[in-house]
Amino acid sequence: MNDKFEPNIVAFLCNWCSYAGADLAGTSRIQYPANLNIIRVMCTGRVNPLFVLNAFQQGADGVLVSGCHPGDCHYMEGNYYARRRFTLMRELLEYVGVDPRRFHMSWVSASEGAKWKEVVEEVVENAKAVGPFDQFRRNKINW
Amino acid sequence: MRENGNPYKPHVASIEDAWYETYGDRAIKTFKVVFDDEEIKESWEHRPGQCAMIGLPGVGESMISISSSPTEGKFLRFSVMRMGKVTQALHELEPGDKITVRGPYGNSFPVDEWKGKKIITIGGGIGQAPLRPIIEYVKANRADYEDLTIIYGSRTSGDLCFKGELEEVTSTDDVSCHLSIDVEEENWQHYVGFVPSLLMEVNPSPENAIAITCGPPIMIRFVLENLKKLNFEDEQIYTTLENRMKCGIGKCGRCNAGNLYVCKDGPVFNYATLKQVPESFA
Amino acid sequence: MVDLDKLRTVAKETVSRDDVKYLIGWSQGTFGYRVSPHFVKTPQEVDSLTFSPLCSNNLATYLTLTEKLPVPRGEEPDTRKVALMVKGCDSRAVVQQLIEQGITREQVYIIGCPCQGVVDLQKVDEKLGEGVEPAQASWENGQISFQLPDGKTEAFPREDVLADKCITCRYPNPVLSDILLWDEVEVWGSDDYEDVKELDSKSPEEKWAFWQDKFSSCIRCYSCRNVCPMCYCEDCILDRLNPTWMFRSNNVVENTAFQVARAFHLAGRCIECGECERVCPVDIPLMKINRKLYKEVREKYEFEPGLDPESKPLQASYRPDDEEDFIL
Amino acid sequence: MESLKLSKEKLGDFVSKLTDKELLVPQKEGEALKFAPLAGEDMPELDYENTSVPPKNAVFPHTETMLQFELGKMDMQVAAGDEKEKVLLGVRPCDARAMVIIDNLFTWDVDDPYYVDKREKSTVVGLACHEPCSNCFCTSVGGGPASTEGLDVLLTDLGDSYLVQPLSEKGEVLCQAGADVLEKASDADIQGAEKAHEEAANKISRHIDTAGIPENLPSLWEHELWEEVSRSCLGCGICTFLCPPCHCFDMQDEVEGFEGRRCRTWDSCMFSEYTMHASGHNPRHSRRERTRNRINHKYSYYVDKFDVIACVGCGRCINLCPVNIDILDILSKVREAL
Amino acid sequence: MNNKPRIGVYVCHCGINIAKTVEIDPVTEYASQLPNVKVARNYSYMCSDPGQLLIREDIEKEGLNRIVVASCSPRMHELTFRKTLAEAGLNPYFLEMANIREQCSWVHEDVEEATAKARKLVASSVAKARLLEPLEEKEVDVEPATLVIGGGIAGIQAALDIANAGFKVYMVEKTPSVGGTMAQLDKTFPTLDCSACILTPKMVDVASHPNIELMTYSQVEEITGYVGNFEVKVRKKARYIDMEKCTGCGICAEECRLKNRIPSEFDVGVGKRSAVYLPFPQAVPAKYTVDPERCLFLTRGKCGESPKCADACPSQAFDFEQADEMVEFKVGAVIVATGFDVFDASRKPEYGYADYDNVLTALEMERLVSASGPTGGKIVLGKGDEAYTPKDIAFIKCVGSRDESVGNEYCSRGCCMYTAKLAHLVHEKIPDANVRIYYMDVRAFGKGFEEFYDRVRREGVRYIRGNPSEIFKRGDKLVIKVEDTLTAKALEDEVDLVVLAVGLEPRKDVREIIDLLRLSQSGDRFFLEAHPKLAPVDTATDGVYLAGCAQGPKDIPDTVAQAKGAASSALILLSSGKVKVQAQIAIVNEATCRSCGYCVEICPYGAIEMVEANRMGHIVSVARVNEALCKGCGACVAGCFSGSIQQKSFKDAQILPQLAVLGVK
Ligand SMILES: Cc1cc2nc3c(=O)[nH]c(=O)nc-3n(C[C@H](O)[C@H](O)[C@H](O)COP(=O)(O)OP(=O)(O)OC[C@H]3O[C@@H](n4cnc5c(N)ncnc54)[C@H](O)[C@@H]3O)c2cc1C
Ligand SMILES: Cc1cc2nc3c(=O)[nH]c(=O)nc-3n(C[C@H](O)[C@H](O)[C@H](O)COP(=O)(O)OP(=O)(O)OC[C@H]3O[C@@H](n4cnc5c(N)ncnc54)[C@H](O)[C@@H]3O)c2cc1C
Ligand code: SF4
Ligand code: SF4
Ligand code: SF4
Ligand code: SF4
Ligand code: SF4
Ligand code: SF4
Repeated sequence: MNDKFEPNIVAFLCNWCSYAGADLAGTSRIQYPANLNIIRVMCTGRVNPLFVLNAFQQGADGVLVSGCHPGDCHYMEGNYYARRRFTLMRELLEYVGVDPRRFHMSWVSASEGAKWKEVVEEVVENAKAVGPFDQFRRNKINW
Repeated sequence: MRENGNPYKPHVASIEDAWYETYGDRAIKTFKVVFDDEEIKESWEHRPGQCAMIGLPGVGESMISISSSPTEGKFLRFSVMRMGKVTQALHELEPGDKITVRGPYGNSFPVDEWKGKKIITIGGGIGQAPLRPIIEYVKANRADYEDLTIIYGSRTSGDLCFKGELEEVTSTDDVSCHLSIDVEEENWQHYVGFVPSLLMEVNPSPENAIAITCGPPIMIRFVLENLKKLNFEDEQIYTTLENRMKCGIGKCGRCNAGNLYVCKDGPVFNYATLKQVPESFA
Repeated sequence: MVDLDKLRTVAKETVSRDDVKYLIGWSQGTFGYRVSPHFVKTPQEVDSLTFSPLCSNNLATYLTLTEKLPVPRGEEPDTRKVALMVKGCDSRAVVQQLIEQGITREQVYIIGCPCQGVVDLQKVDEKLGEGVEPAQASWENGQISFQLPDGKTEAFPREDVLADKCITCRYPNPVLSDILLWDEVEVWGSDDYEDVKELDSKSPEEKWAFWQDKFSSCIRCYSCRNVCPMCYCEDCILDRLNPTWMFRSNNVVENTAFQVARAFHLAGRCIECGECERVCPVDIPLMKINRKLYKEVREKYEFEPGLDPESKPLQASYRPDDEEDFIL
Repeated sequence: MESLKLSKEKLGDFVSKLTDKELLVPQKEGEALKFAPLAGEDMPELDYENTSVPPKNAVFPHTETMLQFELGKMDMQVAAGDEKEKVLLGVRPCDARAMVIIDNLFTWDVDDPYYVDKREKSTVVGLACHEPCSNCFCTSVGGGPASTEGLDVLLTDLGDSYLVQPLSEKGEVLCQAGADVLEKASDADIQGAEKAHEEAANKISRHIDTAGIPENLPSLWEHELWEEVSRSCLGCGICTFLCPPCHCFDMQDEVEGFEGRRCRTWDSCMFSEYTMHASGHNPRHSRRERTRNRINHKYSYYVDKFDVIACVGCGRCINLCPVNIDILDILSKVREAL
Repeated sequence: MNNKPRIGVYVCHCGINIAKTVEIDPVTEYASQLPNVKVARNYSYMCSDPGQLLIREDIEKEGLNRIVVASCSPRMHELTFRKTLAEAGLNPYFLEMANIREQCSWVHEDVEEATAKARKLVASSVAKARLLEPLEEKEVDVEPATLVIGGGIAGIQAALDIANAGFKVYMVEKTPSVGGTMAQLDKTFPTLDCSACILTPKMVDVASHPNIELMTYSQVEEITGYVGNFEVKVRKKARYIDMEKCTGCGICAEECRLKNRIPSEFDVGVGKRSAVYLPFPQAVPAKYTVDPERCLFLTRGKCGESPKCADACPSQAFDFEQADEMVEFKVGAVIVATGFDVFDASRKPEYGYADYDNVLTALEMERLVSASGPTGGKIVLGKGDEAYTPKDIAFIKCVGSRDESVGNEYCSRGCCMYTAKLAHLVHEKIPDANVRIYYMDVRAFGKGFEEFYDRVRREGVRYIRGNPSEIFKRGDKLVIKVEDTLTAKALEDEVDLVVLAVGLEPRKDVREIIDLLRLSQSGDRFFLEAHPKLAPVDTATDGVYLAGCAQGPKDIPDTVAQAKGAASSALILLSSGKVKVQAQIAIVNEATCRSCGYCVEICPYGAIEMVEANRMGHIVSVARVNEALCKGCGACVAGCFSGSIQQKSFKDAQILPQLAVLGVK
């Protein structure tokens, strides 16, 4: 693959665990790749699986949804719903030929700054390995 | 082929002035706009009753009646009620901002034919917008016409469009203006009730008169009934239709009422014509 | 078995009831082996009702599709029951609608028609050609026999002409009904989702190519959506403008997004009636995508939609121990 | 103009002469037949019943960018048109007639530049029908299996060759380009073709007498037949999207990042949003009104405006309507009611 | 009104924290070019007073109506800047933050990359800011009263604390007396104080406290409303005795034709009672109750010539016509203290509880050793002549706890210690007894527990590690079949009495409470707390708190501690008098809602209900969000296929444009 390729990744983080975990990575000055564009939501339960489709259409090469570990959801159940929804969405995307390395979900708690780095690295590496996702990009359509 | 005279390509115009006519969920805001291109500004011609597609790139376009009369000057006025995507975006605009305009579209009121006649306008809510240019036109060519009677009503006094203007008009001698609101309000000097009943109250004589009505479909229906009670002939009654339209030039298909294309055969219709079309008041 | 006299008698009784608005069944179509949905309001109209291997239409759609015309002020809306003829698959649509409260049990009178499978008209066309004269078909001992316009009959083994969904059908008997018209039929089908597995085993590139080829021909007529008994949003987000999820533009990217989104919205809700695929004018194999999710839902969550009116919707429930092997 | 002949073997050679143009021929996509650009060395395959998607796509595509702009800027640029001219090969006479029918609308009063541009840049090579489909009724609405309206060239299958009849200037030009592979047609060829045309016309099995319908259709406005024939309608876009003379469209602004375009897309009078006013009021609020409008529009309003029925009898809406709503059935009910 | 967005973007240097890795000027410049941005500035410390002043001044001078601050994490300063906006007269929710410190400058070294990322984050915030809407921070009044359900020690403690703080308490107890399980105990571990001695005074307090309205023999029928404003309906069951008149003399019970014929609930069947009864001598209120299921007069309409009890009553308190009474009242908070049930030992048939009289549960044993129990505290088995004192006594622990086969994987947290306690009491009463305890583990985690366990062992109680597989009868004796897992020897132990240390289980009728209050259950089927660590007494339903064993098995000290926690939570609510309602909550577009009810199922807080709405003359059901209950998680939003329910500040229409910007390369 092209070494120069820097994937564009959209990450949806829940406010209470993963966003806080990413903040912790910051306060601990843990370094990780700069490919992520983070959108904060209150809970992974808020993340509509159709956002993933839309993100790809709008130019993302990969998407990450990250929230609290099961049982730790600030709203008790939000991440359980998210898990079900994204399990299905992921299966579906894979089935229509979207490489599974383009979509990830993770549980990162507020204390897991180090895990956040690992997650980011894995997501970025995966997206790099599959390359740009031009086929699903709107502005690549020849009008 | 595509470039020259492409009817879909709009002109750019600047908003010189903008103000709210009414407030609330479905506020009405009036814009006074002037074309940026001098040439267009000079060559643009429209007649009372015509409308234009105004829009914003990235949002879309809406068909809006030109609510100013050509006699008022080299500018256009649009009074826009906030309804959906486009009108909402338009409401955000302020003097200095720009919009796109294409048109003018549709037929117009046969103001020449009407010379020497009494003119009665009967409007409801935003329906006063297409009637305003006739009023202004008649006022500007006062000698050509007999009495001008304005009948206009809305739900509350806060929903009356062009209220200041209309209240001023009352004081001039040869124009009579009758305003109404649906339900009683404090400090309201005028009629209380629906427009069709106000019409009966005013009781205009059909003799040498032309009645023009515009407003919500249900109001139009009752106004027509009442005009008939007042012995107006079909030919003396005009109305405008506002079906949904996208292209404005008779291509996109949706605005038809029976075999009439509102964008080209209308929006102004004589009741005699309209009566033939069962779909028009559905 | 299929007893048209019984069907008509029951229909007659049903439409005569005061609490029934109308009955929806099937009748002979205008040409070839077509059948049309038939709305019966008076006992006189029951004679054209029929039930045969041609009755593919899932009439449950009409329970939610019926337009609610504005009720003039002062008048009461007609809230009487709609009587509905259902096959096994159709009944599951009704059940799923009940689960989702799209309708209530009081609103519908269900007339169950145990079914031996309906035909795929394309398969029939290939064998017999599409005729103009209205013609009929019936089940006969594991075969389906067609009455040709010239009076002759021709029969084929069931497997040759049945719709794919019927070959794998596991619920040929209505799962819920107020009255069953005849004895339940024996379940013949089983489903191992071979077609899904086969596609699933391909590489992402192959799958992408496969679907892009299919989706590119979608003309966005929304027939698949409109015919679907589970697609009953009055204002579908897939063509709503504000916010815009998908452009109206017809190109493979927007089409893909449309199809994936629709399939997702049907996960755990699609009852495999196959109507979407049947109606698609450009023959996109929509069931292949619906069945994928059906399979996943069945395997992962031991859930099948449209069976138990008391069950909770799949996407509105969870189990703390749901599978999560892909989560980092 | 002189009739010519093209041996089927040489069809490929003929096509290869047209490389400066984009060649659209019927092709299978999945199960669906539609006109699509011919790829590379592929041979055109003309042995088919009519395509399920009509060739109107080529002149009136489902989606077309009209204007382009940068977000935040006011001036809008007219989108560039196709560079290459097109040749549509194997168009059935009904579909070609349909183009003539929509020409009326798109050039009514003002020209629609996008349509006219595409229309002018395409040459339509028709193929006379030998085996009309079971639901064709072109002969009832002013067409026929060998109608030449809207065609630049008509091909008639003569077994191992085609009779090639240039019908317009564009057609002539096209034949000249392929002159090396074309032969002169004999009288026998021409007679054979005529006979085939006649036989085909006789094979059409569905008919409707349209006399009096255009004038009187609106008088059935409140007739119960509309309710009856529309009850099972799904309100989908099949019957209109696939109808060759249907031409309605929607216009939308689509923004991507900071770039935008105003484009038009097919719209259908059978969709409920089609006439919905912003206020929520809908003049055609149910499928009864919409079905009534569809039939009235085709068989009365259009006739009123342009003196031609906006239906070419191709039978697509009959074949493909998922719930067997059959325009001929509706028309025969209309007949009864008149 | 919808004003045109006029956005101010403020990029913070954060000293060098941001400025070192993110090039501030280009980012500011870029921001100023974005649609609708009127002002873009940067400053060394945006959160400082001068920084905030900058924003306030611009709001006034430039007429800004949306603010984007690109600085540190919103988790740090969102509230700070919201205040800034509010001070300048702008709705505080017109703020959007771009986190270019924690998630940008601190985690990236490459200046170019970090700057590019900062640009995108700012653009994304601007895209969202354009579409922000003003939100209202609503408050609702709190009814200064609390409902306590359950009159065990947990309920009693919570009620007293709240009442003492000066607030009204309604206590609803299902049985005729308060006291709960603790009243049944003899002594309590590890201190061995007498249960009745410490509990009874509290029971009396509850009954006499001017702020407490005690409703025994009652049940909650319906609770509607939401935090601060619950409407409660309670059914006071007919006792057939006029509470005013009854003096608790007990003559009626003596006269009852069924005297000593009915197993006593309080004595867990070990003792007997009449059809008119006082559950136990110290019962509060000390009023008698007629058991409607047993009383001959009530069940058959006839009891001899006339009911002897009624005839005997000196105060003529009987009223067989009495009907259930419904009471309605309003409270601001609810405490659920419904306690537990002991495990039904017959669900482990191998232990022969149902078959052999000399297999007892620990609770039965408590009654047996209790001085106020049926035997006056003597440990005797058998009746009349056959009565004997057991010598060989075995306890089996973890019956119904830590046992997957019965569906209880949890530890009941009390059995180890109460077994030790009972063993001790046995020793005390039968000094020559031979006591052994079969156990899996001994968990002596509490204060003084390990010491107590040691003491009991020193007293001669034998602990044998093993999980008995079977109990059967051999002659007069019971045989316990067990493998000693320490010595790996199979044993057959012959004993006179087996005591099963039954675990604690959720109440059989938990569902009723769940339905009343929309509570959830955790995996162990006890009520689910809002957060296992940080909100152990709260529930998903605001204003509803848990106390005691209702939330999970625990001993008395823990129960009391938690009851006090619940009381303090309720008091915080009551004394503030108002509750703030979340602003970023869900809202339904009733015009497009398709009645599917998914959101209702999904909402963890029961904040959504289906209501009827009129759609052009048709009655349809649509979702409606209770603003006081919604916590703003958005789970319902992503589950709504028709997009009809949206979360304010996180609407689809606000998030999608953020995606559009991120794709810009
Ligand atoms: C001749 C004429 C003159 C007029 N004069 C005036 C005037 O002077 N002043 C005035 O205020 N108005 C006037 N109108 C009405 C004005 O055109 C509409 O109110 C305006 O177009 C509404 O547009 P919008 O984008 O704001 O609403 P939209 O957002 O377009 O529409 C609002 C609603 O319509 C529906 N909708 C819109 N587009 C679609 C679509 N593509 N698909 C599905 N559903 C859709 C949606 O349900 C939406 O909720 C006139 C109309 C006509 C025809
Ligand atoms: C055999 C045994 C021995 C024990 N020994 C000790 C010991 O020595 N030391 C120690 O610290 N702990 C001991 N415990 C634990 C102790 O009993 C509990 O910690 C304590 O009783 C818990 O009190 P509670 O108020 O939560 O529940 P409970 O005592 O169960 O009280 C709950 C009350 O709520 C009422 N109620 C239930 N449902 C409803 C309803 N729907 N409506 C109205 N009212 C309702 C019940 O009738 C009951 O009065 C022992 C437990 C057992 C089983
Ligand atoms: S998606 Fe297709 S198969 Fe599934 S329920 Fe809808 S129409 Fe039937
Ligand atoms: S029916 Fe077929 S063509 Fe029509 S929208 Fe559905 S998939 Fe597309
Ligand atoms: S008539 Fe048939 S094809 Fe046309 S909209 Fe109705 S269902 Fe669709
Ligand atoms: S209306 Fe039907 S038959 Fe007529 S042209 Fe259109 S698709 Fe063909
Ligand atoms: S999920 Fe959406 S459509 Fe369904 S009830 Fe809730 S708001 Fe309405
Ligand atoms: S946002 Fe969360 S708490 Fe609020 S109604 Fe929706 S699911 Fe319930």
